[in-house]
Amino acid sequence: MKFTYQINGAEHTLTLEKHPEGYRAHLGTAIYDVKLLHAKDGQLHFQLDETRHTAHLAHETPAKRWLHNAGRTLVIEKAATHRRGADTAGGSGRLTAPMPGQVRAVLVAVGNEVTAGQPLLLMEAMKMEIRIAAPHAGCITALHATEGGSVNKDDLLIEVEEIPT
Amino acid sequence: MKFTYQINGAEHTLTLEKHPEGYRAHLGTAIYDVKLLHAKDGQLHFQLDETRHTAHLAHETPAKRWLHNAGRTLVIEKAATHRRGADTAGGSGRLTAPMPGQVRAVLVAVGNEVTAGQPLLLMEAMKMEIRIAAPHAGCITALHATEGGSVNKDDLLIEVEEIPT
Amino acid sequence: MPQFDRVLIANRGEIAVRLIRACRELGLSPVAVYSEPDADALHVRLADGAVCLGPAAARESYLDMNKVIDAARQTGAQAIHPGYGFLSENAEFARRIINAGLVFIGPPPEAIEAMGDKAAARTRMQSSGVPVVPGAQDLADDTKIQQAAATIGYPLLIKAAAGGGGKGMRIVHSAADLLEGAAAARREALHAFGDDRLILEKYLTDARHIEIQILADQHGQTLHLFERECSVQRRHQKVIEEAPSPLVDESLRAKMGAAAVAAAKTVGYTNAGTVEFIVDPVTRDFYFLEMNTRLQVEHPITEAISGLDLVHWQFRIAAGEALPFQQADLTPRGHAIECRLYAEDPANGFLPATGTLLKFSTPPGPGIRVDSGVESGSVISPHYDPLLAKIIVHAADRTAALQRMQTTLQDTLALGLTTNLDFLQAILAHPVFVAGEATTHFIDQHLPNWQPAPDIPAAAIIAAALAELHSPSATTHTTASPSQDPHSPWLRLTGFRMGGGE
Amino acid sequence: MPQFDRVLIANRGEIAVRLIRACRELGLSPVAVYSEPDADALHVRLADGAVCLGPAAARESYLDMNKVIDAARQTGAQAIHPGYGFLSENAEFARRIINAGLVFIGPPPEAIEAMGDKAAARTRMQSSGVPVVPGAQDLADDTKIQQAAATIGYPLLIKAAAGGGGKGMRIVHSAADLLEGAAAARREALHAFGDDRLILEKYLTDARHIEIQILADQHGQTLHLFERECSVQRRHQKVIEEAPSPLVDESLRAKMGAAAVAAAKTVGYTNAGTVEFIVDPVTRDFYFLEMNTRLQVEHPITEAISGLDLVHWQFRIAAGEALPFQQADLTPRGHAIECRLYAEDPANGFLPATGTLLKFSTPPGPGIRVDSGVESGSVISPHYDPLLAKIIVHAADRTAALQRMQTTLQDTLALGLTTNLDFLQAILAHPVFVAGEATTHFIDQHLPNWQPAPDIPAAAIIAAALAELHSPSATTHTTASPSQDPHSPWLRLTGFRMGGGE
Repeated sequence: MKFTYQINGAEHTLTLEKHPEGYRAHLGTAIYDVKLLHAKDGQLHFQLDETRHTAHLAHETPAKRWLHNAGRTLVIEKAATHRRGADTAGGSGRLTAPMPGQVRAVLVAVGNEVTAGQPLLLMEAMKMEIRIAAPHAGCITALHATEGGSVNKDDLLIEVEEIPT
Repeated sequence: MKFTYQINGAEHTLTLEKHPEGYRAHLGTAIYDVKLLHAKDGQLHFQLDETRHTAHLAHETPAKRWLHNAGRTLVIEKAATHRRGADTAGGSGRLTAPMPGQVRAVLVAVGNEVTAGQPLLLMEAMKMEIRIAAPHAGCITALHATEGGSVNKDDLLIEVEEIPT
Repeated sequence: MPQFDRVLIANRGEIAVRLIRACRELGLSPVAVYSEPDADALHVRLADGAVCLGPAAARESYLDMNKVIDAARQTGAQAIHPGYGFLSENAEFARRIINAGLVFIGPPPEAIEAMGDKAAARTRMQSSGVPVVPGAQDLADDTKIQQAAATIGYPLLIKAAAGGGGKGMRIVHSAADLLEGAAAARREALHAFGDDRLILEKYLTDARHIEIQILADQHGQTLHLFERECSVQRRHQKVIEEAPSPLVDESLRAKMGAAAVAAAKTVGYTNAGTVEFIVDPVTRDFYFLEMNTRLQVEHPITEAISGLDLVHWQFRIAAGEALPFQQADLTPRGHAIECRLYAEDPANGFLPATGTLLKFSTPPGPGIRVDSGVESGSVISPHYDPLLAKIIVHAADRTAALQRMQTTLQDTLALGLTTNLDFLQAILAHPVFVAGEATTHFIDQHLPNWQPAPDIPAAAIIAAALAELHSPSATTHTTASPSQDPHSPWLRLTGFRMGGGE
Repeated sequence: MPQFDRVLIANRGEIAVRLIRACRELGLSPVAVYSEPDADALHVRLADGAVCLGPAAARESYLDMNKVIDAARQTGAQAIHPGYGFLSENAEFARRIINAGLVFIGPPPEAIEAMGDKAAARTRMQSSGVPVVPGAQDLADDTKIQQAAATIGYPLLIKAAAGGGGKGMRIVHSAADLLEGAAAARREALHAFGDDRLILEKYLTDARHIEIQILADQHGQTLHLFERECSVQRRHQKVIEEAPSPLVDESLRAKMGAAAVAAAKTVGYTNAGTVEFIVDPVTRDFYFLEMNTRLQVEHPITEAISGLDLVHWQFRIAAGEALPFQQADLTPRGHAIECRLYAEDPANGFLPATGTLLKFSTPPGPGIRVDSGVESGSVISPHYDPLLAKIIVHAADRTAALQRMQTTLQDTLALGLTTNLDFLQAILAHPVFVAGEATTHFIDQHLPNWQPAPDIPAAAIIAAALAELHSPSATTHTTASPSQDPHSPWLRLTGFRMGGGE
């Protein structure tokens, strides 16, 4: 059985073969004997060769799991579904809300020329001011946000078209 | 809707009527306005008249629930199923194991006459010696336990027949 | 404790939970308030009564003085504890409570006012002989700001005169950024405090943020409970605090303590409060920054090393009790550290994170305390502070406390949304922090572009596959939250609620 | 700490969990051992490695010295911590560990031996000037026992000469019950210790059980960490302990501390140990009872008031570290109480209870510590001790500690089997206990036939009905333990296990 995951932006492929005592895992060039010892309440207790390990898992979606192991928290996505995330992020000039919040100030108007890093819009969320800045120099081609308005995560706020220099 | 429960050996009957805001509860002569506010993970949060209450519940069997409310732990059994418990307890002269354990010593033999309170058998469970004593004066009519043997809860150990004095 | 037996807790989250539990210990009946999205929050479920204040926006709920005071009247509460944030440093709120015949669990309104205006407080401290950071106040327009900035020099700090808690605060590194920074600070200040006056202060690079806890009764006794060091900050928000400070020795402690007591006495302070100082680690000179006229987020570390319960004392002082000990009776014991678990992404500019906390748990054990307002299943909304929980450890010395915190963080589960849990561990393992030498620039200097370690343990990848392999239900995607109880009646009863949010 | 970096924990339950966590803090790798029914126990899941010792019966698993020492060899552990109970006071076990070239985390075998024989220890203490309870040892037969009993008078206590922990112990109130009591004590002693010698002691009615914690390094320094009072007992098992004792003042503390240090030094004691005394509350005379040559169940309350981690010090002393403080540096701070949560029925002769702990949780908060080996879903078998968890609180004074314990117990959930949770609350609320006047007869005298309060709160009955009403799944009876995670792969995967218990 082959498993491919996206973790922290990198792809990891693992194969597991059934064994009388459990599984044999191939990960890159490494090989491990795997024994599942205990599985309950989202907690996995298993043995790799001679060492015991514990992992805790929770599913945010069927394809996106949160995993805790040895003090680290990881987001593990099934590789097939990961591409969808890249699509919705929008082009580099399509600026979206990084989180839900309120629009405090729109600092530019359609037609304005802006420089890379110039603040375009200020949001407030969780009592913090969040600054949406131009990713590159360009021209504002569309504004989708109004001051005082509420926005959801990934809502399109502003479009900036690159001007060839 | 009528509910009858056995709690600590006493029977409690409650009726609930549906109301626009929740329920009206009748318990003896008392009447309460009941609003269920939150129910999740075995936790109930509700309002009786103007006061908020919390209860935690866990089912041991469909008819036997453990309930925690205001610092107290209660076992609540549906009244209909409770009688079964009384049957299995055996007659007063049929002595059963109060819990699982090992028989350490059988102190009497069939035919022995015993006095009320006389130790008949010693069990050990959880590192404690548990003494099974005669509930009344009588004669040992049957022995179902052997020294060193394991017994389960409610296993019949010894039968004592009352001798009319 | 006479005077009151029912207390309204005018707050939410971990501090509301902590205050409600303290009420129970003191035999007081706690009443909660909540905004609509908080109807099922932990603090609401723990209280004897609860009043809905209104919609999510804090201005229409937790910040609405009339609604809060009405809630107290309506539920028969005779006292109000404001917690921190929200209305806790609002003198008008305190005054209205007192005028309504209720007890405000905090300092007199005059003391809040005197310290709340950072500009006036600077002046007052200067005249009382408490050293203040070089700076300027009463800056009417951009020209005045430019002039003052030229005198002070760069980098400098723009602060809201009315503010606190990092809001309306900006560091400016050069004259070119001065006016945009001032404009942003004004906007935030106006929004947060309804007052856009600013002050400028020299920004001390490589300085330490060290604060002194004050406890003052209504009978003239003002004591300090030693210092807390809070140098590890991001965006002017504290991340890790410890007590005692690795920088402070007994002699500096006595000097800073005396200055803090003097500052508190100058404004007639009573109840618990904190005097914040900035300390030059080389010269050990210290400068008054501001006084927080309320309970601090990081009060647990002082409780650990002092053996005193600050919240209990807040209630007891408000009820008129005299402190039964003297300064000489108080000595710090051991070392305490607090880590703030935030719903935020430290690898992405500390962007706040929202979502459902699918699983949350912390390990038990000696010397571990967790103050939390969330639990598995809590929904973290964008409306309020991203603080999920405070993880506090206490041990015999700093080395043991660091070890204890590391193991505690390693065993903490916070799954379902991005938190700073891994980042906290990176700070704790950093040699500069371990050496006790972190300044307020520590994160910017030493962990400026922190990213999670790129190597993924084999065990984690194998665990993911094992989970998939043995998961008949992994493809069913439901939002129901099943119970821990195998026979639970709510196994399929998602978010069931009747008549909530009255 | 050189000498060892991998430690075998030769125990189970809450103490194994506590020891494993301490190893993590000290950078040591913990290895667990377990019997077959404990294969999935918490202590096994927390360790780096784990070795199955054998079947449920302790003699074939946790009490089997060869298997335990082999497990250490097999996993590369260089040290063994015995915890309490099981092999912890077995001199031969300690000696075999040392002979195998491993480190025993505890006192020298000679000290265990000297104190383990209660008869010899009595004699030794008498000759060292430590007062002992009037009594007799070396009782060869029933005649000798009858003669000694006549001299001592009734009531008297029969104890196993080799024993401890309440096993083989009987109170006898009259000559008529003497020989049956002695026979029962002999049976229990033989079964528990393989040695049926008995001693008799005068049974002091209305006495207090007060013990002194000892810490001794390998460099000649022996210190005491004040007293613990453990008078509240049932069947000679402690139920509630507190420190300091409400009976003990500074002068008595100094005298008892000095006697305990003398007792420890007499036998060349090192590491942590406890000297138990019985104290006459009127005269304040104290008598040596025995020395427990191991960590005690109730060590956390001493940790709370001393600020020292006893388990850390056990490891550090065993590694050869010298104690860096003197007796004069140690002072108790605040007040600590421990309640033992037992799976037992206090309304039915304290009969142990077994079953599945369907739900277990304790509240977080300042000054609360819970040492537990169980969690929701744990199966409590009849094989081992009924101790589920220890609930420990620490506060500034005894009144605050009592309040804190009451609220903590009120918010503790232990559903699925009978526990003493309600009984503990009854003790804490009893005026005699509140007054600090409970003797070792407190439960017998004041709560002899305790039953749960007969009145059932309306809220409880209504809650039961609400649960039934909104429970589509209440009639499905399954033994599966569903996950807290809404998308869990194990929702229907009950007790799934592969290759466990190698």
